[in-house]
Amino acid sequence: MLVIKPGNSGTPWETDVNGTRLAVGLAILGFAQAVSAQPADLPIAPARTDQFPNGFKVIRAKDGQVYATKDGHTLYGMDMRTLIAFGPDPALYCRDECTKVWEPMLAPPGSKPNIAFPRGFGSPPPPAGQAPRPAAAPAASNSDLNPDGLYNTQRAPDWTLIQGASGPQWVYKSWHLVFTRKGDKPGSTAHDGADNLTWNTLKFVPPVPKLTAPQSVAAAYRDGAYILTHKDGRALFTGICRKDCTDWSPLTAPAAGRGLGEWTVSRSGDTPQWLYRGKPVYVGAALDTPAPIPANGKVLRP
Amino acid sequence: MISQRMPKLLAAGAIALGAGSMGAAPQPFTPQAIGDAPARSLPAPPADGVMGFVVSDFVQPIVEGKDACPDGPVPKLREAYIASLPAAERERLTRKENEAELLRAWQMTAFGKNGTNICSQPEMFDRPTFRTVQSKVAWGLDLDEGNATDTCAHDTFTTPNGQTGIDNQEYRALGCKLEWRTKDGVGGDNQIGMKQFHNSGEWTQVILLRGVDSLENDPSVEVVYANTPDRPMIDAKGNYLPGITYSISTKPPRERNVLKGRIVGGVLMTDPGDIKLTQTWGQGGARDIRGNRARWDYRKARLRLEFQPDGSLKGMMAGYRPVADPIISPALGGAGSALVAGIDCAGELATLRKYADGLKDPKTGKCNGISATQRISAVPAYINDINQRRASR
Amino acid sequence: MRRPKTLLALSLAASAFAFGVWTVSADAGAPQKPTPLATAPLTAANGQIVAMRRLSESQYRSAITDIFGPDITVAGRFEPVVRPVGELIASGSSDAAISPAGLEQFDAMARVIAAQTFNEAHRSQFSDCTPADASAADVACASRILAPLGRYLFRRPLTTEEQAFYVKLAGSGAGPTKSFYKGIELALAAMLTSPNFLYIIETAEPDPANPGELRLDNYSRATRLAMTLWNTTPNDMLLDAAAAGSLTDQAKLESIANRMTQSPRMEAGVRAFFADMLKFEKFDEMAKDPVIYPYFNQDVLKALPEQMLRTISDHLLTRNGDYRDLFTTRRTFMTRALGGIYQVRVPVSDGWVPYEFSPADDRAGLLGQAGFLALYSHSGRSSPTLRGRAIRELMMCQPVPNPPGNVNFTAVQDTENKAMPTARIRLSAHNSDPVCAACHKITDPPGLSLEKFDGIGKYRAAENGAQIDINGALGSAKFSGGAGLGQAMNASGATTQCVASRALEYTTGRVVSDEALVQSTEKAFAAKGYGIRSLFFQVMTSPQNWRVPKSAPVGATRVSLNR
Amino acid sequence: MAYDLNRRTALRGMLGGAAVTVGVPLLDCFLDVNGKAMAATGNAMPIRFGTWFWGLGVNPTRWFPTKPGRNYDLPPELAPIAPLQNKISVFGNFNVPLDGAPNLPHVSGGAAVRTGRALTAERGLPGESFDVTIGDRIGSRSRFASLDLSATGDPRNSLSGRGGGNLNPSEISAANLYSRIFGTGFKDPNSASFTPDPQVIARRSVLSGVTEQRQSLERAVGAGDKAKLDQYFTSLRQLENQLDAELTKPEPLQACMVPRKVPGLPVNAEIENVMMSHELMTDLLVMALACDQTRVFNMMFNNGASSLTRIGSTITHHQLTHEEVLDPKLGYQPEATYFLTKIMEAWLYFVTALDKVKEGDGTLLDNTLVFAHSETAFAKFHTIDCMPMMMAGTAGGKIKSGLYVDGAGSPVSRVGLTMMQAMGVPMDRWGAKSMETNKTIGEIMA
Repeated sequence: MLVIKPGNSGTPWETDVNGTRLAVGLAILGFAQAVSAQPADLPIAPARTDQFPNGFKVIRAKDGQVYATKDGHTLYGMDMRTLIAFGPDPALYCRDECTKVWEPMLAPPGSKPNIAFPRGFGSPPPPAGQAPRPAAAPAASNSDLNPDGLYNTQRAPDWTLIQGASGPQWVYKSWHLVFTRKGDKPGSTAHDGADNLTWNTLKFVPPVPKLTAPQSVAAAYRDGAYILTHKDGRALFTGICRKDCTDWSPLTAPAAGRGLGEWTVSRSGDTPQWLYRGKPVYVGAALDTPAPIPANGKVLRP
Repeated sequence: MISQRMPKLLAAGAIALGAGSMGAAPQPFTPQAIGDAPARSLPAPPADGVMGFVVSDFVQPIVEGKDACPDGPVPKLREAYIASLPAAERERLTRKENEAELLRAWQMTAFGKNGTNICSQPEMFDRPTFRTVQSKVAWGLDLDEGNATDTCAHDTFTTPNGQTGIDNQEYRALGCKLEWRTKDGVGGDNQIGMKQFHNSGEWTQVILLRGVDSLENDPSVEVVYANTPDRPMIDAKGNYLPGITYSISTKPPRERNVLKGRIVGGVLMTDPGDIKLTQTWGQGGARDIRGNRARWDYRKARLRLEFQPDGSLKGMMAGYRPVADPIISPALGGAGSALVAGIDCAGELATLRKYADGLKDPKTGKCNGISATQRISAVPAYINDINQRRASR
Repeated sequence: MRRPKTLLALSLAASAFAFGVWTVSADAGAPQKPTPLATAPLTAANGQIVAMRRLSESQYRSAITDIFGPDITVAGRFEPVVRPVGELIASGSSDAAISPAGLEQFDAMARVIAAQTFNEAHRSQFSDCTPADASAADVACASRILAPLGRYLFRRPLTTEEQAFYVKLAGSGAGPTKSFYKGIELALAAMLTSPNFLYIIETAEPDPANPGELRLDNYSRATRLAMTLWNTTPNDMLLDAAAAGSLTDQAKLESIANRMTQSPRMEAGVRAFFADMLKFEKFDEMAKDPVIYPYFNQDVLKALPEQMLRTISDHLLTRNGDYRDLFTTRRTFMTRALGGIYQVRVPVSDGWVPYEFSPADDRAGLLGQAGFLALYSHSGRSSPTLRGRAIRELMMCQPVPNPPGNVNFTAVQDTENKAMPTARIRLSAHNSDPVCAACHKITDPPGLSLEKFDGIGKYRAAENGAQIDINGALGSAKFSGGAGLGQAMNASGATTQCVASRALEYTTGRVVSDEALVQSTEKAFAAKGYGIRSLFFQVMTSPQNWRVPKSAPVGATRVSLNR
Repeated sequence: MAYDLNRRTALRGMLGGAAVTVGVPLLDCFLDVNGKAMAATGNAMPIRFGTWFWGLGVNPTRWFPTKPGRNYDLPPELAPIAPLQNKISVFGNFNVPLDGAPNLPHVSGGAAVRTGRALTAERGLPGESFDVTIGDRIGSRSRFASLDLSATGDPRNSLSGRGGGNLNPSEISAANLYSRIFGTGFKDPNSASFTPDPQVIARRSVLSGVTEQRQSLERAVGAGDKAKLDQYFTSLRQLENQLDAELTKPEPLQACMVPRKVPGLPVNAEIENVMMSHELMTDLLVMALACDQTRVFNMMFNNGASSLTRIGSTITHHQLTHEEVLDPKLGYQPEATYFLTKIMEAWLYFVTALDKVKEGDGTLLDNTLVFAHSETAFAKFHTIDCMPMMMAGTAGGKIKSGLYVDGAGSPVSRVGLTMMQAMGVPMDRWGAKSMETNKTIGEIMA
């Protein structure tokens, strides 16, 4: 049968094929949004905690850290959002042919599913006399659980359990049904992105560190570790500038400030400036520019 | 951006559905828009032979008129259900007091066994094919030049300005949908909707020409057809302003088609090749939050673009689309597409299959592609190609 | 014409309101009788008030940012300081009062700032003590928190009485609200609404060099240096120098002025100075007809003044350029939005990139930039007269009288009239009236050379299909086009003398009437190759400028027209 | 009441004398600052603010006026407001530039109008909605911080909140609304005892402290700066007046009376029903305002993707806007447009109800600012580049009404900024990215 691969081509459904907007209402839109808490082809978000199920570990693969089984087989997530067209419940997609190459990571015996793939207009209209469902307003729910007692995909913890084709199975970040690739060598990530982003290695991004720092400071994950940045995405760095220091603009501190954790205020310069662990902090260019910090600048790490 | 385009857009929209059109609404589809270049003097190309354009119009062209769909438009699910009923039952159900029952009844036709529905799983539903375009006139190009081996049997069209052997089966299959043309045979919602969509800046395409020595005749021109994340600048009437800079996208969805072409008599035609354009949603960087990509995927495709005295381009793109592409969007919408928009995805897919005329699978002998055409207009712009961007200070 | 300022002894202690406050019992019951603090003696503890200058909006903002950090937001509407005709806003600030509407806003802003500063997220940063009981007053802790804040906000240490007063306020606030920090918040808000913060209060002391005369004292100098050169409140370096009396020591003053004029923070000062000199407040009410000028939009409007300021600071500071070349340089900066106006390729989608016009563009210096050309045009058409007048008044300090009330402008305004397709033709018709001609021959000749740039500064080859004659003149100089005008401006001594006199006015908050002073300042300016840093160094270090004039100046600086 | 009158009068006397020396021009300021309401008595009438939302926009060519200023033209779909045109302003050509975010149908538009920001993947609101910001300023001490109502029976239908996922839920039943306002806990403002806000007492004591130093200062300053100090203290005095007003037992509210209980209604989205429960809720809200139980409100007539239907019909307003083909002759969708006509009738009812209540020398409407808006311009295509918006009332003389304002494509956030400033929120710029603005709408600022 034809399996339409949204990852390959397809539009958010509330347009018709020519891009003419034909909305079907918030019930569906809510669904569309839920499904897209994060785009299928954007990187996996940082882990909520560094806790994860027994039997899994984190290994270093060629492009960053990934989750793996105890014996080092890389975990793959089957992105259910790319399989909507398969049927009402993409969690059941991997059967027969699929299971020949993909090994589902089943939950420990006796455990119950606590999440399900969100359904939009999944069912026929209500019987006579019953009012049609009201279109859901934005922010329909502020709770972690849906009325059905299952996790709200927007607010679920990192690791949940879903009813898969072979029984209760691990899901990472609400969308990625967890498998390993049969016959793969430990540490291999050969099938990352297979079938138009349906199969992706589960990249491990450590939880965002808790900072005691000025309000203007944030943390960003770069090359396998967190660095300190300006809230607006510009790089922070330290070092000593000998000449043409135009790119060395100080991270300004409140003159009346008393410092904060490892951060102190220096008033010796023209501008009150933050010191981090005693070193003067400067603001560079945006992280995604070719040279965010000057050659002799040093990045700051939490 | 200062712009009063809205009221005009809709004013024009309304008019477009009645008589001609103006302002931001689709231009009335006159032959000279994409017909043969009439003799006229064209400006000399810039010394460096590089010319940039931003695409201001990108939509399936229709030839207006009632003769195309003499039996009227393709019925929506509701109408189709009513039509399927015996006269007496039809009379009963369409009475006001039975409206609720009718609604439930036709909506049931959108659902199948164990939660399947007509748009998410069109394959699992057996629906009649659509009414198709009956007239012999359509816009498009002769893609197979009559003698290709990898096509399937199909009729051809003639353009309003007399070009024959036109392959445009998508138009034949879907040209009677209400989104394509109204009951009265004039441009349907697509014409307005697509323009509005592009004007909103959500999806902007650019065309970059290199090695242009003459706008009249040039045996070899490089054509880059790509996406840009930059929003168009538009005047109070909804027209794109010339002389604005656009940078070709460096991050996904990055689509950059490089084609070879030649100019003959003021008309640029590219050699057959694949053209892929990923449709983006929302303006600026954080696009397409739904996690699904819409890609306009044209195989063996050609651009036919005419240089206009005012420096703009008018023309079209034609090629073979994978046969299921046109219903991807409602398919993703699932039941909602059927219930609210009344779209019969299964019938649509069946129709597309029936009229598929290209991309023949040598093994099965089945055609998996359908010939299709987009109308294109573009205005002069400065285009930064991917290697031409410099860091901002 | 301003009243002469009589100098009266005034204790800043007094101006700081050391007095009794109401004590309100915690149960919000009836207030008891006030318990007055010792009122301060009316001695000239900190010298004598010789000027009170309203803090400008940008000075207020940068002061708050410097003192409390960039994440404390200043949200409010500032009562504008009125610009006296032909003068700088800086002069207006010496006369600016605060209306009820204005104070209501300052009060609201103060409360918003104070609330942020002592909210959960920030309070630890601004207090190095914790109250014995967070729900009650704590005199010791309050003093430790408020004293340093007072020093920054009033730009001098608090007097004992002031400190006692604000600590007392904190206490009387903590009572009814049952919160130590609410009390501190109220005290801080009171400081922020005090005249000592909202006004730059310049005080003077006897001038040993000129017996019987006065000179600004150290803290007033610290503030003037900071506000003029960096457009912000004095930092610790300056406050310490003032405490040490270094700012009345010529040698030390010069080394500090030198450090400050060389600092990157000088850019803020130079931007504020030119924004005032070039009347950038007019950009706030600039409007263009979107049908006539489709390329004009909000992004463009935002970018126009910024492009001029970037050109100015790049040329005068980054490149240490000659001020006169500001009228000829083809270097500037672009954004994608501006690319439409100039019809040029811009290599980036966001932000600014350096750009250099080609000679063929005929865009020379500031006068060739869309910001100037659009600001001095009407909403639907260009105006050689407005442009010429701005050149005369802003760049050359040559005031042009307003037109008489009863003039008939139809000839100039009717751009539809086929018989008179260009502005030049319309103006000559209009100038058949000798009354008009008198002024127009001062303004129009320079303005007409820019006629190839329309009402938003976009190039046009023709007007109403007619050729545009861009010959122009400035005094005796005859030329063609923007480049020619730039050359003539560059050669006219009036521009450098004008900027020198403006620098003096900007610094002192008074129009400088003393021609000799302007001359000598310009000489020093010239000697240093017309570098802006050296101009302000000169202004800041010449003892004459620290002396308090015996009487107020008269009228605006005049520079003869036929230079 | 917690205040020492003699002391205050004494203080007044002294300052009254001083104020005269300041000169005439300043006296004008007294009135301007506080608006008409306060000028009458020294004691301000409460100023209220509220929103009135409707879903699915309009047929722009048949709704927006073309003639800016007073006595604007009334196209067919706007015609219902004719009776109160002089008290209603209409806003056209205000754009919602979404740079950086997709146009989420029926969601992005409304959220942008309320927050000046573009909605991203999160649900709810991208920032604090201005009705909440205004509530913090004017509604903090009334019994209800705000009353949020939904006439279509969907409690989740709301555009009011602090941002993020949380929205203030709406009251959906007129009967419940009655007991919430007039049931237990209702304090008749005309009988209830009055306790002033401790924070205001504290601020008042700061000001009086400052003021006491006036004379010693005036003695010490030279003539040139004396004028400035005079005005400074006159201004300070104004602030004191306002605080005094807040510390004084308010004038009795003549219009306030407890209404009769309301019947229970079926809660559903049938237009006939919705009209009825909207009228009931409106009447109760009007009394809640007249009795100063709240000073902020949000009325949602229908929801963004409107689930309105007609009795005996199950197809929704929203479905119609998409399914019903534009009638080429009419140029609009007749069926869908039926609902818009009802919506405009409901809006007129709402404004009229406020205007019927006499208050001070005007009406309740005069002391209120009601902002009405939708979430799309033209629903069929989800256009949001010309949001339909209206304002009724003058907020006690701070806003001019009865105008058509053409925004010329400038960002919609200008409207929110203007209203927040009119309601006394200290704010000079508002919104994010292309919607960040510091330009208020001068035409309507009194």
